[in-house]
Formats: sequence, C-alpha cells, structure tokens
Amino acid sequence: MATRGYEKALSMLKTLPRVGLFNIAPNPGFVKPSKRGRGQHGGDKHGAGNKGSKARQNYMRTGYETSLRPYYLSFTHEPYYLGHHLKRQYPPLSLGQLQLMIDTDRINAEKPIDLVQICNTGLYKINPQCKHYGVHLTDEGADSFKAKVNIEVQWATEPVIAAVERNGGTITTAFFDPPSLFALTNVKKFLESGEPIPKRMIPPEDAISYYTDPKMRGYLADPDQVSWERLVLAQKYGYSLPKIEEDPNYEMLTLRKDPRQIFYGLEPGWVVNLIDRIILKPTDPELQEYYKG
Amino acid sequence: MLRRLVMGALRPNSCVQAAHRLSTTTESSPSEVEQYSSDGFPPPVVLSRNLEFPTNDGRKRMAWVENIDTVQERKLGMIDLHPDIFAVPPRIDVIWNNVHWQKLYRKVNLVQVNNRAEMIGGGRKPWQQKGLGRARQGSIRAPQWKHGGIAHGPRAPTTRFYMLPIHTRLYGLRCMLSVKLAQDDLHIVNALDIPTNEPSYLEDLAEERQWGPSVLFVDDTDVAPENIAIAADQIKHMNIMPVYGLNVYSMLNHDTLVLTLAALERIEKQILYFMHRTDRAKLAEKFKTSQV
Amino acid sequence: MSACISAVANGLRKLWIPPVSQVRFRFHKDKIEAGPLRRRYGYEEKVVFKGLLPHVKHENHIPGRQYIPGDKWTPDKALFGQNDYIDIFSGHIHPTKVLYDVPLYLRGFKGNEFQCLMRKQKMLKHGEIPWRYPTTWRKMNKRIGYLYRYLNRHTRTWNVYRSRMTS
Amino acid sequence: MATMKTLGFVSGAGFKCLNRILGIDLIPRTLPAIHSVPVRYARFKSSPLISDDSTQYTGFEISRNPEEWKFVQDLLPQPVIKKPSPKPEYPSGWKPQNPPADSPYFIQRTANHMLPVYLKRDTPRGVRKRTVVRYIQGDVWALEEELRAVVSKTYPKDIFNTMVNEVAGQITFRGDYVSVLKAYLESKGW
Repeated sequence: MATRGYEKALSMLKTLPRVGLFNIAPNPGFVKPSKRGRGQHGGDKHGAGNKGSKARQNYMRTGYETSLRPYYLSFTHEPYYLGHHLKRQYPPLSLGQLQLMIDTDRINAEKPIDLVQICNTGLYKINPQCKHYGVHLTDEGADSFKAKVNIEVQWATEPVIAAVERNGGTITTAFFDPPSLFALTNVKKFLESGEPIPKRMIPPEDAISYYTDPKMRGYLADPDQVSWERLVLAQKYGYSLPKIEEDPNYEMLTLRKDPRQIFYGLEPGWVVNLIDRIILKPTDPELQEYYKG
Repeated sequence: MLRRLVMGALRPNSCVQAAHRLSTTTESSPSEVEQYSSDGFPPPVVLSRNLEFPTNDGRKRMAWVENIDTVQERKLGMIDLHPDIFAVPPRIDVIWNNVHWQKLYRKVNLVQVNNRAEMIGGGRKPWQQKGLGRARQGSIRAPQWKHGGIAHGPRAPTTRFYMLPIHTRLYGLRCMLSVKLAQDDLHIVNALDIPTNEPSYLEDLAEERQWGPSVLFVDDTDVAPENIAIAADQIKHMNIMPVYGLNVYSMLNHDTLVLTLAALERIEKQILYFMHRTDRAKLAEKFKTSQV
Repeated sequence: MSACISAVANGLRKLWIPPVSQVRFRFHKDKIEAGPLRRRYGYEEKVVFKGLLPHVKHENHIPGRQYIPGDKWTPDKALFGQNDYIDIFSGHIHPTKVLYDVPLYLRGFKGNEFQCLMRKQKMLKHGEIPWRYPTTWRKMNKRIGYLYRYLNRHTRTWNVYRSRMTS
Repeated sequence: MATMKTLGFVSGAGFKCLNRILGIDLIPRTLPAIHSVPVRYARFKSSPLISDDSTQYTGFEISRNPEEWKFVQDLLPQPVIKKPSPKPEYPSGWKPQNPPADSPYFIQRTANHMLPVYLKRDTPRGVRKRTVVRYIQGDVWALEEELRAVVSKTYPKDIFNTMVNEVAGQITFRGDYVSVLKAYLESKGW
C-alpha cells in the first residue's frame, strides 16, 4: 500500500465507491456561469460601466482612435513595408538543436540531411504559405557542434559553414520554390496525393547571387571554387580542414541534388505509388523534355 | 469463499485466501501454480507479453486472464499490463473533461424563434404617425408587441462543437483504464465464446464472479460471436463494443469492463502509438473544420 | 317552465327571512374577546393546507403522478458515446465523420449564426431544399443578407466585443 | 432630365398596362428551373464513370527498382520516436537516464526523452511565470523539499512558494527556475 504520491490515490480508489457518471466533477472554478446576471445578481449595468460609449453600441469606424490623431493619418506612408510581400523568410534552426536531434536519433547523420529529414523529425515546422522558404541554420551552439554531416539548408552564414566543415562535414545552400516546398515539408501527404514530383525552379533574381556564390556554398556555384573557399575558410577560422577524400563515407558526404531535383535519388516527373510500391515514369517525349530542361 | 479478483499493485488473491506476495518478476511462484492443478484443469501460465515502450520506473501492473466458457471462474493465467496506460494518476477532472466533451461536441440545438422579419404580417403601419395621441408604431410585429418578433432570440441551429486536444483524450482513456483496474472493475478474458445463447448464463456468470450489474464487453472484432451477441442483446445493461467504439463515457456508464486479449493488445498498441508519434506537435494543433 | 320555478322560490323566500343582526362592539377589547369574525359560518374547509401538499381531510391524499424511473438502458443511452475515440483506435477515421445524427453541414462546425447559414447555403444549394422548400430557403437568404449588413456595420470585429456579446 | 424621368415612369407603367391588356410580358423575369433534376456532385451514382481508354492519359512505364525504392523509404518519416541508441558521447549536452536506485520518487522522461521541467505562462506575453515539474511517481513531497533546497541555495534572496499536486504527480514553482531544476535533476541522473 503506497503511502505517498498518486499510487496512494490509486490504492485509495480500491476502497472508495465505484467511479461513475454521477460522482465525477471538474476542478473548482473550471465551469464559469455563462448566464447574464439579472437584478442584484450582477445585473444593473452588466459590467459596462456608467453611460458613455462603453455602455452603448460603440461602433467606431475602422482606424478611428477616439479623438486622437489616428496612426494611419500621422504615418500615411510606411516605406519599411515596401515589398514585404515578396520578402522570403527562413525560420531558424540552431546548430545546438541540430546536434540534439542527431544525439537523440531524430535525424540520421549517416545519410544526407535536407529539409525533408529536418521536417520529418516533427520538431521543426515551416509553412510555405507564410513565405517560409526553408531552414536558416544559425550559429547558436556552434562550439559544441561535433557531428560530421552532409547538410543542405536554404540559408547559412559564414560561421555556420565553418562549424560544419571543421568537423569534416559538407554544407550546401539550396533554393526551393514554393510548390517544391509543399512537397518537401510534408512528404507523406505529397506522396499519398499521387502527383508527379515537381521540377525545382531557378531562384529569383535577388537570390541568384547568393546561391551561385561559392562562399555561401550555393548549389549553383562552381565546385572547384567551393573547394577553394573551403580552404580559405579553414585558414580564416584557424582549423585544419579534414580531407574528406579519405573519409570512409566520402561518397555520402559529396552526394548532391541536381538543380532540378527536389528529392535525393528521385527525378522530377516521376509518380510514386506507396501502396503498390512502384514508381511511374513518364514516357511522353514532350514531358521528359520538360522535366529535363 | 470470497473469490475476489484483486489486481493492483502486487497482491493477486488466490482462491485459497493465502496472502501471497507475488515475486516482482513476472513468473508466479511455483507453489501457487501447483495448487490449481488440483481442479483438474491445466495450471495458469504467465503469458509473457513484451510491452512496447517499456518504462524503467519499477511500476508493474498485472491482471488475471479468466475464461468465460464456464460460469465458474477459472484463472487461465496472468499477464502484464502497460503501466503507462493502467497505472496513470487517476485525474478525475480529466475524465470529467472527456465526458463533458462527449456530451457537448455532438449537441445541436434546433430551437429557433421568428424575428420581426420572419413573422407573418406586420408590414403595414398600424396607425398614423401623429394625431391619435397614441405611441408611434411601425409594425405590429415589433419586439415590444404582443405576438411580435423576438429581437435576440435563439437562432437554430447552434452547435456546441469543440474538439478536446487529442492528448487530453488519450489521457482520459488512460485515467479511466487505471481507475477501472484500481477498483477491480477490469477483467480480461481470453475470448467471448460462451456455450449457450441464454441470457441467464451471463447473469449467473456475473453473479458468480461479482461483476457489476452492467457489463461492457470489448472485443477487437467488428462482429461479436453469435452466442454472446444473442445473450447480451436480451440484457439491456450488458453491451458489446468493438475496440474502436471504446470511450470514457461508456466505461463510466458500465460498472464492469471486460476486455478480450485481442482487445487489450489493440488498445495498448494504439494508445502507445499516439503517445509516441513523431508528429506529436502536429496532432496537438487546433482542429479545423476543413482538416478532415 | 323556469318562470314558474322562480315564482315558487320567491314565494318561499318571503315566508322565511333569515335573522340579520349587525355586529357592533362598544370597546375594542370587547371585540378582541369575541374573537375573529366568523365568515362563511357553517362552511367547513375540507382541504387541509398543512403538510407538504394540500390534501383532503380524513381521506388518503390527492394521488400525485406515480413516479416511474426512466429506463437508463435504452439502446441509445446504453451505447452513447460509441466511436468518439475512433481516430485513436482506428487510426484514420475522425469522430466528426461518424456523427450520423448531426446534419452533414454541421459536423465539426462551430461558429456564429452568420457563418452557419453561409456554410448551410454553400452545401445545400445544389440539393433539393432550394426548390422543394422555397420559403425557408428565401428566409435563410434574407437572414444572411441582414446579418451581413449588421455584422459589418454595427459590430466591432475584434475579440473584445465577441466576449461581451456571448456573455 | 425631367423627360428622362417621365419616360422611365411612362415606360414602367406602359409595360404593366401592356401586360394587363394584351398579356405581353416584356418585363424580363427569370424563374428558377423548378423541374430540373439537381446534379448531386458528391454522390457515387451521379458521378461519371471512369473511362479506360488510355488516350486520355499520357504514357508511363512502371519501375520496381529496389534501389529507387530505398530513396523513397528514406523520405518517409519514422512513425514513432525511438529510444536514442547509446553513444560514446553526446556533444549537445543531452544525457540518457540512469536514475539512482534507492530514491523514494521517480521522474519519468517525456516522449521526446527530455526532462519534464516546463516554463508555464498564462498568456504568451504574461508577466506571471511558473515552473512545473511533471511525471513524478512515488513520494512527491520528498522531491519538493529537495528542489526547494536547491532553488533557495541558488537564489537565496528569492521568495518563492511551491504547490504540490499529489494526485497528478506535479510540483509547481512560482517563478522561472527551469534551468536550475534541469541542471540539478540531470546531475542526479534523471
């Protein structure tokens, strides 16, 4: 017979009358009376105070601020919002969180990590409808980041790239257009819908410079320049760049997606059938031409 | 000879009223096993079940597996129950929330009264505006009139729909099962096959084994075996449900809950799956009407 | 016939005139001593107003309605709440999909009257109701129009007001 | 302007009398087609049959290559959260649980294998902060004393009170002590 804690409660239940519909109750204060008080029971002014607009149907027009000069008249022009509907957002994921996911086996570091694997952990969520364009890997926890990964993110800064490469990993920044993002962020739902895998679009003009820049490890940058930049970064941050050529899983570390591809190993235009476990590939030359181009 | 089936922490009450302390390991002590073989039936065995998502906190719950094909109770063995489902804090408030939700989320209020637009008549001005010394009136169906329209009356249909978060519903189920086990109202049988389809059989069985007057049989199949279906059909307070029909209200409504082994497996599997899903956060999101 | 009866009654009344005496007291204390004025003298109240319920004296009490406990185990009540956790146990069906006794347009819906009528209109306009029940359909559309104007012009659209409106 | 108005008036009246006298109905009136059978969009019966002629669909070939299917399987998420496999070191600071054997209480890890110490705020920008320790089995009161000692040692000036919900197995601190409690519980092996 337990004497403390909820085991005591359970053993008390053994002698108490049977729990039934008639003897259960909510916590005190959970159920608030919803009735509108009448007379002495909360009636009179019904909490609306004495006269004035508060007690009457106070329907001010939109923007009106009761005799103050309203905001939209004092600042008629809000330049800082210019083009906000075009600005892309990259919800952050810190290196510390990434390391925690790897430590607790929510992400398999033996395989290339991309937006699909990060969203599949269930701990990171983006919503392409709110102009979220992917993962921004941030540098919190960079010092304790020890994992060797081949990671593909959508935005990264120099110290993050250094932190990844210091451990012998590789990092690329890749752009995905919204239709591809819908597929990437909820792969199960996409594959069950039976639509063909979309072709990844080229980044917009203001993003081309970032994703072709070898410093940022862009996926459209020249691989030779990227390897050169790796050396430059190693010297700048003062770590010796591990030779990934001799690394046992060199092949995994250098796995990259084609600029038109959104999933590793699957071509755009294919339709995946999860039930029959088959892949349907288009044979129409026009379609093949479209998906290749 | 009081034969009460006592589950709960560690004290199975054998029919010889010997106060044994079952060893903490799942095997029952050898002496206890021999004494059953004297009835001529095979001795009860401990049906070892490897529990999914085992907990390392030392909580242990076990229950007798009984037969149902004889009125006389015969213990077939003892099985482990998952402590995360059958040894959960008995939160009566969470149980109440679940029952409250079950009552409200399907409630549709069809009460409606006519407003002045919907009342028949009342288009014409009853008397002229001025000159008669009477109050000015525009329509005989105004709210202040007798038989007039109701200003802010109930407008059908009003629904009281809301979805309790799924983790609260899971917790409600677990609390309910723990309470049933703690109050000896949970019985596990190997199957629901009874020899006759006479309702008296079930009544005698319940009388003999001190099951509550109202019993809820839960099996994992869509269609219950024929005999028990016919027998239970004639007894109002004995009902049979498939596992997917199990709910907190019915468990409270019926005094005794009888699960088959298959039902127990399915219940534990599904509840544990929902407790440990990777998309836990997505499950906890607010329900949208269009999501389903 | 009734005329001669009333004639006979008048005759009798003349023969016997009940003694009428005025009740007067010189002093107040005399009045108190005489006790309360006896009205309806000779009328005996049969119903006793004491006790829980008024009842007739010297007879068993007026029979109230005999209490018959409701049947707690009708099929509906016995299986109330079945399938409410079907999403947990079946894994793919949602409970709102098996609310068979709730109209289709109301399953899984919560909202004010305007939202409800808009949803009803959207889901039923392809069905039979517009041409089979034209009056109710017209009333509903009329109500939607009224609510649209009222909610847009005469209510505030942020939560502060909604909490007061529903209290 | 006046003429326009009168014209409008006359034509309106004109139409009506025309209608009355000659029965010519010039006012356009659209009656709902009462007797047309309504198409039930979502019903199986009234939905069109799927035709099998392949001219409608583009050609496709079926591939059952197990290599490709491996890539598909890598894409699909793990259904349940598995227990983290033991590793030589955990750079992120996470520690597996190895509880002391003789403690009167037990703190169960959450489904994500983390410590159940939460910061609770009534509203996202609310001032009132509470620290809640959940999933406590066994002697809740002993743990409460222990944790009170830890917090008062770390923040001697703080005045805080605690609430124990024995039936639910929870301890609530008034104030934000999440990091202190987590560090202490981790040091004890929880």
